Amino acid sequence: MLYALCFLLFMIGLYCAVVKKNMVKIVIGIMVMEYAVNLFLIMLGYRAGGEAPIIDKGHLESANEFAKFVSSSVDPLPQALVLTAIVISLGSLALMISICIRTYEKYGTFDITEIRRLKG
Amino acid sequence: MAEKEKNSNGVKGMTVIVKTISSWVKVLIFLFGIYIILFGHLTPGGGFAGGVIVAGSYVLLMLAFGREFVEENLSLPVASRLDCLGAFLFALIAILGLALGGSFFVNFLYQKYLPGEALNLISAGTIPLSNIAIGLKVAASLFLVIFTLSICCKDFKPGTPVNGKE
Amino acid sequence: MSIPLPVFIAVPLVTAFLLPVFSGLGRKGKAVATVLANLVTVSLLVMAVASIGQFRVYEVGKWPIPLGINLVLDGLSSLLLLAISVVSAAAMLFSARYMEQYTAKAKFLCLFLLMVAGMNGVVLSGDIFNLFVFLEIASLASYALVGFGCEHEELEASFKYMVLGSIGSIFILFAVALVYGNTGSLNMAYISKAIQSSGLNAGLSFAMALFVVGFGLKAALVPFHAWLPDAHPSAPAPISAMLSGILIKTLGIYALARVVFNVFGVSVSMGWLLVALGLLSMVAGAFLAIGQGDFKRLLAYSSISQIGYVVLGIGLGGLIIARAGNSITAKELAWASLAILGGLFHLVNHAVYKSLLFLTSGSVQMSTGTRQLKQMGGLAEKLPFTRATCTVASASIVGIPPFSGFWSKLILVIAAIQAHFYWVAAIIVFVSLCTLIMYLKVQRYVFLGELPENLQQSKEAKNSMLVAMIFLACLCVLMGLLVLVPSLRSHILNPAVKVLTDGLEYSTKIINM
Amino acid sequence: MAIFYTLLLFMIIAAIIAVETKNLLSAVICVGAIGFGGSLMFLFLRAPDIAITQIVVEVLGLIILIRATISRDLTFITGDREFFGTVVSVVIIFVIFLAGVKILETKPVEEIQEIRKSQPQFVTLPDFGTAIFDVAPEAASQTYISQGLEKTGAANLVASVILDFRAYDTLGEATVLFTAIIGATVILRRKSRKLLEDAD
Repeated sequence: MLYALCFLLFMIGLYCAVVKKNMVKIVIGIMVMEYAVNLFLIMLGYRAGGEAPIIDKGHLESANEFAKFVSSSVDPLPQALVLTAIVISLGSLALMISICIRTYEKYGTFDITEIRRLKG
Repeated sequence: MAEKEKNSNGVKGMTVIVKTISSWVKVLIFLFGIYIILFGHLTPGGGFAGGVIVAGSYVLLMLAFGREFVEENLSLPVASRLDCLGAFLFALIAILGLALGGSFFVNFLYQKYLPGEALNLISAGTIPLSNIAIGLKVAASLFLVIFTLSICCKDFKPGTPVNGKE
Repeated sequence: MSIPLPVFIAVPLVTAFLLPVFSGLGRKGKAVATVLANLVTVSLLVMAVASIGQFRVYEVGKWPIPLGINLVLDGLSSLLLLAISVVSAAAMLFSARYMEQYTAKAKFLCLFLLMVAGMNGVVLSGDIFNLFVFLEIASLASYALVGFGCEHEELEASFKYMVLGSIGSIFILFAVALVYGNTGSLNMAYISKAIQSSGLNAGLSFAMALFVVGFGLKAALVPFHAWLPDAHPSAPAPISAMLSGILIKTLGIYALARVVFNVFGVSVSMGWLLVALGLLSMVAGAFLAIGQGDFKRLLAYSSISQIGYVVLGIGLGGLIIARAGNSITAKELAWASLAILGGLFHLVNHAVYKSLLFLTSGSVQMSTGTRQLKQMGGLAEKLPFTRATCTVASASIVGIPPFSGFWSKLILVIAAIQAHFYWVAAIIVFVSLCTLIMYLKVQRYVFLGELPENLQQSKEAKNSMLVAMIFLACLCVLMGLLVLVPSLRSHILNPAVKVLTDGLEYSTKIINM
Repeated sequence: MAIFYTLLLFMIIAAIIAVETKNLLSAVICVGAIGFGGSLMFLFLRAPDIAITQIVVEVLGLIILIRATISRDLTFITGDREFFGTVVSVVIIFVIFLAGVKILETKPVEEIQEIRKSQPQFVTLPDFGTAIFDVAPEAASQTYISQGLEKTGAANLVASVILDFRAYDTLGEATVLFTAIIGATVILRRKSRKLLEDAD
């Protein structure tokens, strides 16, 4: 059920990016989609009652402790992927916003229905 | 929010209280960012988070004192060079792996020269070095983008929108 | 001679990291940057030629898969690498002079090299998340390059392209997440192995659909093509050449073919879907192109139409293989190979002649200052070299016998007829006729007719631009040899075709390396 | 478990407000709310690295977004959308959502293992709270957890994955950021064209 809610978040973002006519709204829609995907990836790696995948002194004291860590640590791979994805989304956000600002300067509006020089 | 608005409309900086506090906090944020970068291989965080925090300390200064003040400390060309330097250092670590370890991105320090001791600051070979390079890169580039955006916003005069159908 | 595979990515990347430093150094710095960037593209071309016909797997950081990331160079990758490096070398040479009309040249060169590095990364990657990352590099660089002129149209086109491109990227990322959630692996060979032993479930099928939409958006196949006719004309000419010539193929077609054929395995419905998308793109692109009055927009629509041929060829091959299933006969395999050969050969041909056409359009635009066909005319005597190269490229794209386009279309028609898809063959011929009409229109309006008063001072393009155009024109004439000479075909095209016809054997080959 | 539902519902409500509000500034602030909700969620999902990164990236992202919306005279959206197009998109998106709910349904790990024992096949995602590598024995993550420290020397396993096992991805990611920043400075530059005569 949590996955489905996460998918709902994704769909809200998609709706916003496809339907809305305001450039900033479209950017917001894309950001919401990115949050949803990131959240989905992290949720895939979660283990109920798990620990963060960071080893500290306590875990290395005995083989038993370490085995307990191995059996309860959450999956580090999706976390690494999400770290990458977050930075990518930050980069594309910066680029997208700079395009928006320049377009606003040229046209004086954020409304894409008024920005129609190019015929689809 | 209102204060920020004032700033981006071209008023130089904020009130004295904000300025004093942010000049103190700035140092703390900066040091915290450095800590996050350096201990990225032992505790949560790492190059990205730390780099963004370091960039954040400069952004705070920019919001509180105005753009010109920050520009005296860290000018745009310098930030751009630092950005390139960080990216280049990270690529260099990869290439050193090829040269010294036999494959791209081999952790040659850990495997050959400096194994270090687990859970110590000096451990994990090239991982802390990569963290530093990425931290430098991320801090410089985010500072750069926010700075460029603020210049653009300032030059723009809201009263005179250029209409598309001129 | 074996070059470590990451060099293909590291060389342009490191150069790109260093280039912005030159932007503050005045005219001399700009000259050095230009020379450096050209050296990089030429050396990439040399390396790509040197690595033809090899099959290599490179484990980054010496971590065995699935722990680490691997780079794979097989027939398909080296074909694409060759195409990328040819087009980028020509476009880079062209931009040395052409980009003088814009500011911030060092940053342009930097973005150009980043785009090349991203495409090389996509082509060589053997890991699905890594493919996504490098796809993002190439896409982000292209968004910025489309808006490079910073005028009204450029910005609007760039925004449209960026929104659709980002949605495509997020779809791909979501599909990667679903694949990871179901198979627990990110390495393409391991995913493929898992799918072979365990089949598909609903989640993986949905991931497949997301991949098709995402890569379809990047490739501008017809229902997803809205951004292309704006983005490609708005970019500076060398970038239009890169985008139309190679970017949509690498990020769209290559990635789609790799995922469909080598990872998920092609099914009958997927084959039909690809055939349908291909036919739709061909017909719609051709009809829309005929009506255009803008030189570069016409070329852009024509790109959609030509991409359709490639997808059609690949899809037809996949359809034949999937329909036959395990009991595939030698005859059917030969048909499928022929169809895929046609598609891939058309991909390479189109890369060369469409980039040449965009370069000539840039040369025309530079000397006349307009892109409207109606405002030009009689440029044949003013721009003799541009005219000659444009004619060669048009003859190629239309499919006049000795030129390259003829051979790929012929192969596609033969394959369709052999496999009893007569109506497909008919559509291919029909679209070729439409293509003929649109390029006759280009010749008529641009080069023939009367020279308008205001274009009396038009000047021919200068040195480096000419060299680039003539280089590509020579390739257009000679490309036919790729299929006609058996030894060339068995070294360059056949290994690429074999990668796709072998399908899921990709995984066993890589895991057993 | 309840905490996840609460946070996710909070994020969804914030997203709906961000999508539907007419005031751009409140929309941007709602995006901030989604981001901070997400960051808390990451913390509870035992991903402190991501939580830290998300929260700092969120702050900077918000500053960038506010830069774009503030000091613009048009922070309110005027004009209505086409009604028909909206309804069609809502219907399409709702259908995809229903399909997605079906696709994302889960089963307990034991049940999946039981099914896979008789015949190797993919069933569904394992239930929330169980990792993929419990079902897929070949997954790399098991090795990352049990041998990551020994193989790379980094106690933070996420760091060992992003900077050693999958460092090549991170190079790509740093390059994406680099590309985006160069692209942004290119888009925002003052003067884009010059007369050709200057160049000769």
